Amino acid sequence: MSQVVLTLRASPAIVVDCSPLTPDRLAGKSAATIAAIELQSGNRRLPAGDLFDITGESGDTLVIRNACNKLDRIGAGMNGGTLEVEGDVGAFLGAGLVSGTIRVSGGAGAFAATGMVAGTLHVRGNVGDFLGAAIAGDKQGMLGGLVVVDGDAGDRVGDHLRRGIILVGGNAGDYCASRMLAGTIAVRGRVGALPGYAMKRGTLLLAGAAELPTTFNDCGTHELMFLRLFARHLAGVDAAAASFAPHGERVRRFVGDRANGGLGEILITV
Amino acid sequence: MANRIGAIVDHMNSTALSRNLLVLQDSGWIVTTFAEVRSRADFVLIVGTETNSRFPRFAERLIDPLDSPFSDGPMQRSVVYLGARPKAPADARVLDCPTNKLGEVFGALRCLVANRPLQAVRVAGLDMEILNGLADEMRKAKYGVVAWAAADLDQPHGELIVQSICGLVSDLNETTRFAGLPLGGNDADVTANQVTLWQTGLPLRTGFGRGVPEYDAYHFGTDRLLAGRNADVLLWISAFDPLRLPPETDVPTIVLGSPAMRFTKAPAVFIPVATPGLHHAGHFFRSDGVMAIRLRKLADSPLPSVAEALTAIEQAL
Amino acid sequence: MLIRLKGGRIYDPANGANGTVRDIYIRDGRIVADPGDSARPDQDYDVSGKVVMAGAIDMHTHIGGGKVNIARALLPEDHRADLLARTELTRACCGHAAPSTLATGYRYAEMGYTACFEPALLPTNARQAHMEMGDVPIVDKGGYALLGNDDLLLSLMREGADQKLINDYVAWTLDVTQCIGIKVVNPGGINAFKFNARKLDLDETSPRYGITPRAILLTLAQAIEDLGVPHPLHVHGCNLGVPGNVDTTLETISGIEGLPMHLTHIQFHSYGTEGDRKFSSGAARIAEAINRNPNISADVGQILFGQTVTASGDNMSQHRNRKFASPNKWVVMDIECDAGCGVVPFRYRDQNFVNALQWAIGLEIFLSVDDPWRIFLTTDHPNGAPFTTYPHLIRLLMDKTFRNEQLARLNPDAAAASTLGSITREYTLNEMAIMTRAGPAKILGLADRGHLGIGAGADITVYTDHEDREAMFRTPDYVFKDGELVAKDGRIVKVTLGATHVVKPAYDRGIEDRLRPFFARYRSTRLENFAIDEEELCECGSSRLTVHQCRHARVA
Amino acid sequence: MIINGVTIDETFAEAFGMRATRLIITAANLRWANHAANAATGFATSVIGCGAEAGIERELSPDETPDGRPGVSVLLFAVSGKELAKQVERRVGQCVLTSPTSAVFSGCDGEEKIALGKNLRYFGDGYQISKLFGSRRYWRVPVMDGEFICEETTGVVKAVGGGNFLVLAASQMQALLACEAAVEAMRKLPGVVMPFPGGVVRSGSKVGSKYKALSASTNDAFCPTLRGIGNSELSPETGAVLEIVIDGITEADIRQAMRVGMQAVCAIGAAGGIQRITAGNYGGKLGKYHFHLREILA
Repeated sequence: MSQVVLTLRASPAIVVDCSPLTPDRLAGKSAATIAAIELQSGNRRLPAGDLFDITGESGDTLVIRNACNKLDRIGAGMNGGTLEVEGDVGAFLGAGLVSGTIRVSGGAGAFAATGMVAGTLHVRGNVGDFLGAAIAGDKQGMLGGLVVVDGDAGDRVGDHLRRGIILVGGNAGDYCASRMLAGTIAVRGRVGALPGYAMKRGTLLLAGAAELPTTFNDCGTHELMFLRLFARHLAGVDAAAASFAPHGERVRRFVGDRANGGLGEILITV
Repeated sequence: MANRIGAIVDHMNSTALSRNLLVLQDSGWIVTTFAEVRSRADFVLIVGTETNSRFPRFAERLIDPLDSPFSDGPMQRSVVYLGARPKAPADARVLDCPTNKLGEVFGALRCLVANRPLQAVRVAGLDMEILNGLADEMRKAKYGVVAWAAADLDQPHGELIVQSICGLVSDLNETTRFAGLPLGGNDADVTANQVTLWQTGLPLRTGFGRGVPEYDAYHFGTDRLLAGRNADVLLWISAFDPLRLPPETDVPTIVLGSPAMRFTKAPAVFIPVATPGLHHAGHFFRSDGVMAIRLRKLADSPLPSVAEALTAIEQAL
Repeated sequence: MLIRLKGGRIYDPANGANGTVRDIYIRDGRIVADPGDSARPDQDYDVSGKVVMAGAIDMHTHIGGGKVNIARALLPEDHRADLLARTELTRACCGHAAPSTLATGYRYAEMGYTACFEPALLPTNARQAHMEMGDVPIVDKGGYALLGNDDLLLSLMREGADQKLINDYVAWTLDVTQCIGIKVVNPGGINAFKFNARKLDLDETSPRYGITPRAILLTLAQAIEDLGVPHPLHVHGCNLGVPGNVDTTLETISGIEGLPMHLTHIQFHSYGTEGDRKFSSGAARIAEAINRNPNISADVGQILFGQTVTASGDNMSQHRNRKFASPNKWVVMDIECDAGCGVVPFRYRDQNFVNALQWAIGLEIFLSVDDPWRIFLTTDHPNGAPFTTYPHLIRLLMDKTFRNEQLARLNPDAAAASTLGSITREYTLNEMAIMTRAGPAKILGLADRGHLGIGAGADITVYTDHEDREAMFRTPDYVFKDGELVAKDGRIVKVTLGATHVVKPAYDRGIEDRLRPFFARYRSTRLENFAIDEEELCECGSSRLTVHQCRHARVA
Repeated sequence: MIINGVTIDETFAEAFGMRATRLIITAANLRWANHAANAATGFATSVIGCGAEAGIERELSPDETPDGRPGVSVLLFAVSGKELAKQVERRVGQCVLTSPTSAVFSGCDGEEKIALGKNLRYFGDGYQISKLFGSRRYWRVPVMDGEFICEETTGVVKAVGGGNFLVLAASQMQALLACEAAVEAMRKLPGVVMPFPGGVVRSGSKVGSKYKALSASTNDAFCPTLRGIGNSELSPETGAVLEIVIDGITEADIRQAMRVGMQAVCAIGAAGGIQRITAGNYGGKLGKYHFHLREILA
């Protein structure tokens, strides 16, 4: 399988918008053509060739090596193919991802998977705040697809989440699932303060006890069969975060946020 | 000038300001202005701890006077303070609760107002019965007001508290009239936001690096830009208040400021400027974002205004 | 400098030119007589075969002031999707539903518009409105001050103040807010909403004051008449958007007792309750009433499909409309014992029965009012649609085939419920020049605008006569503002500042003694800080103040 | 053709195009899955009077069901996708949603989709919850024993209805025993159901009737008690005739089921009183599918 490999030479001074560099957008382009693509960095535009060594042959896989947290918008709007990143990345990883798979060996900044429509995003390290959340003004965050984070996630995971699945293998920060509209978030580690704040609908699945807002009501402990469907759906996902099923279908169900009449659920495995 | 050089525009207070702005952008709100509060409000809930010290004339001008064009005798006005040991008059009704629990308190009030049963018996240390009484009072108010200063809700994601306040206000308007009153306007923060909005279509934290306006409420905050070293120059403007010094940073800093500024670390460039409303005319938006006040020139100054200084810089570019 | 536009076909209804071929001469920003063969033009534009009209005038467009800025704040997602890049001449900004002031000026000028009137200028918020309008480049501006829900006027009426006193208050308001007309929005209703009323019919008495909307309208219309303000009272009536409000509107027309009155965005006030869905067109009855009552004029407030935002002083109606907010976010404000405001984003959908019928109702009104001098082309920007849709709307009015094609795409029940398909009228270029130039200038009392006669300001738009009227009106060949070429082929070539148009009826300054105590006690600003003078207006970006004559100034 | 003393007529079964779906009904145990499935496929013998023809295809082990519980797969057939949708919604709503511990899933991908939980969800009165896993949407409807889980839609496929053969035997019991054996064998096969009670039908019908209101009436040519009158197809030794009707997803499914069924009948053979196997048709003019008995058994 042919692939293009972009190796970052040195960390840029100001964040660089890497959204033009996706496998679908680079399809059929020569190394010279790719090198000439201009990338926005602050108020300047830099040719990709100034930042990256470009090798390989255009195919449906793009590899970015030696990446760092100054590379923003990696895989943003990508539609098809596989994007492998070795290293850390900056903000807006996989924003608006339409289809395809993005894998990052390191961590990612804020607003990863915002506006993501479908596809798979897998981050081995930690991610910043607002994973799968909406940017200011948007009423809906992530719209679909699967996000897996092996490490920790920051605050406001899935704020305004509209659809899709977010799995966090480590801990999640404060206000996890805030203002969530639908979809499913599962956190294997701990969550910070006030999970589910202003939640409307959707499911937040937690492996352990959490300090819930007082505006969630306890609906008791139940065996919920849909969790089996969930586990089976995740059967092929290669991540600890995906193995929620062994915790079983027996959960304590809290419903809220009643403050805004929400019927979201926080399920805590027992 | 930002348009010309591709800079990002932010305000020193915009972390606080954005607590309101993010709510406006997400759900909107029902709000009112000073004269309505003074003349109409029969119930006022003041949220936060520092309202009276931040806005010393707030109570004196708006809360204390009980004459109203709409009542034939003195008005009845209930005033309740809510927050972490709020600085309130000695005889005031005070509900003490930590700032980080305010969102839950408003959440519980929303449940009570809408008759949605809650299991909790205490919220943020407040008995549900007290909150129930408060909710009842709010429902019975003819024109209720909740006032808050975003600067007081100083914690990460403070906008979620503001959103709860606004949600409660909106619920109450199903049956009676109620309004929020956001307090702010210091250091021309509201003014800067208004002008940025109307000229570009987007609020503060808008950048021009791409040749088009680009708004990023999160990454374009000054602190974050400096911490991530994603800016190579900081231009700090503070013509009103000599105490508002630029943040300590090793990013080269240019200051357009009051000549009274005293720096611990000298900026790369310091251009003393005149004070609006003292040395030259200008405009200033009051807290509610409706009333713009004309600032008049009262005295001469040899110093340039900020606008003159910026124009000169731009022409020299 | 002498400029000649050579050989154009002139559509200048105010001066009786209907496609007449002649040259136009411009000197020092004004249209001048043919200087004779000896004069050599410094600039010569060959516009032979092209259509030449005065610059267009939008007499009702929300381009500045608090509610527009709230709309901007509310919709970053809408603005992000319509970005205008920086050029050598123009600045980076955003357009669409609530465009920035800069984008507003650029885009109006590019479409051949040279004057815009902000119809809802809250006296309390006048300073902001003028600051914003000052930042709308190129085009001239003016505003209508809102009265009729302010506690001051209602108090005066309740006390039985005589008309003379009220006239002074109205004239004072025009003076200190630097406006050209008076508008009333949901008379008494916005005020009643503050007392928790949710509707106020024409003959319902308001809480606290016990005054009816009918009385407020009559009082203000009489004031306008007595003061000789050219623009009739600009009325946004009761029950906006409520099915059945056609009856209220007809009552409003007869209730004004022959005084001049301009009914704004009348489309939103022309709804019946017939049919299965209890929503029907009242357009025919409205058009008939306008045709029969020469004291009445109207602008339409056409809706066009897509995302927009509704911004209105009518917070009573807007609070009701919050349920239709799309996206679901909205702002309602009570303002300073003066007025209110409500901002609700809206997406009009062509497959939605009500929206589709609203579209048809607007067009039915346009096409059923006989006198183009009394009906005006507006979308009530941005309430019915952004002003950038005007060329499309013009094509709908001038091209029956195109109109019927569009009609066929709508919700079929709505199309069936409308008579639009049977209307064969097509507006002519001359009628379009009346509706968008000569008519607005006449009804606003702008003596030197909206026409191409000798002495007129040289606001001129030159179009290529194109069968596709949308293409024609979207991209004029040349746009001149005060004699300067500001846009060419739909691109800005020069950025200028526009003037502010006002009227200054005479009044007794003694009124201030009456108002001062109310300001001091109940308002949060002193009377002295309320007034805006010419110097301040120019600081805000206006090129100059243009004072228009009142018909007959009654000296105090 | 004679097999083990049984004459196979030179004739064919005539079958029709139908629309079908497969549902997987699961429950806490097989017993309750069967209760729900039996009820949902009950009163579904003929589209003429029931709107649908349906039956249990087979039982499923836990590792064959989406939720890992025991279940059964059922097939439902109707004359059109629209009618099928109506029947599925009504039957699942009344018989599966109501049945303790049940859940129901699509067992059929077809491009055309009909509602399964899409409208039934409203039983949840606003408390229903949607879950989208991959491309499948499930509804969780709160009910008194927990949650009823129901997939949003199920696929519709083109199918074949009305495969059949008739067993002619010396006595009623001999005919019945042979048919029981045939049905037992046929039920092991995928893709088919025998929609009549026990899989066997005694009221074979012909088109038309002397009564104008009726479009079909008893198949007098195969009624042993009418042997002496008119045009009987029965020889004097034949004491009873029973029919097995088969609906299947594909033509091949029906062919295979008929083969297995007829072979089971033939295995009993003349020794068991079986005389003849024939099939019902309308002269080949009405149905698109013809199953020639001898070809099938060749």
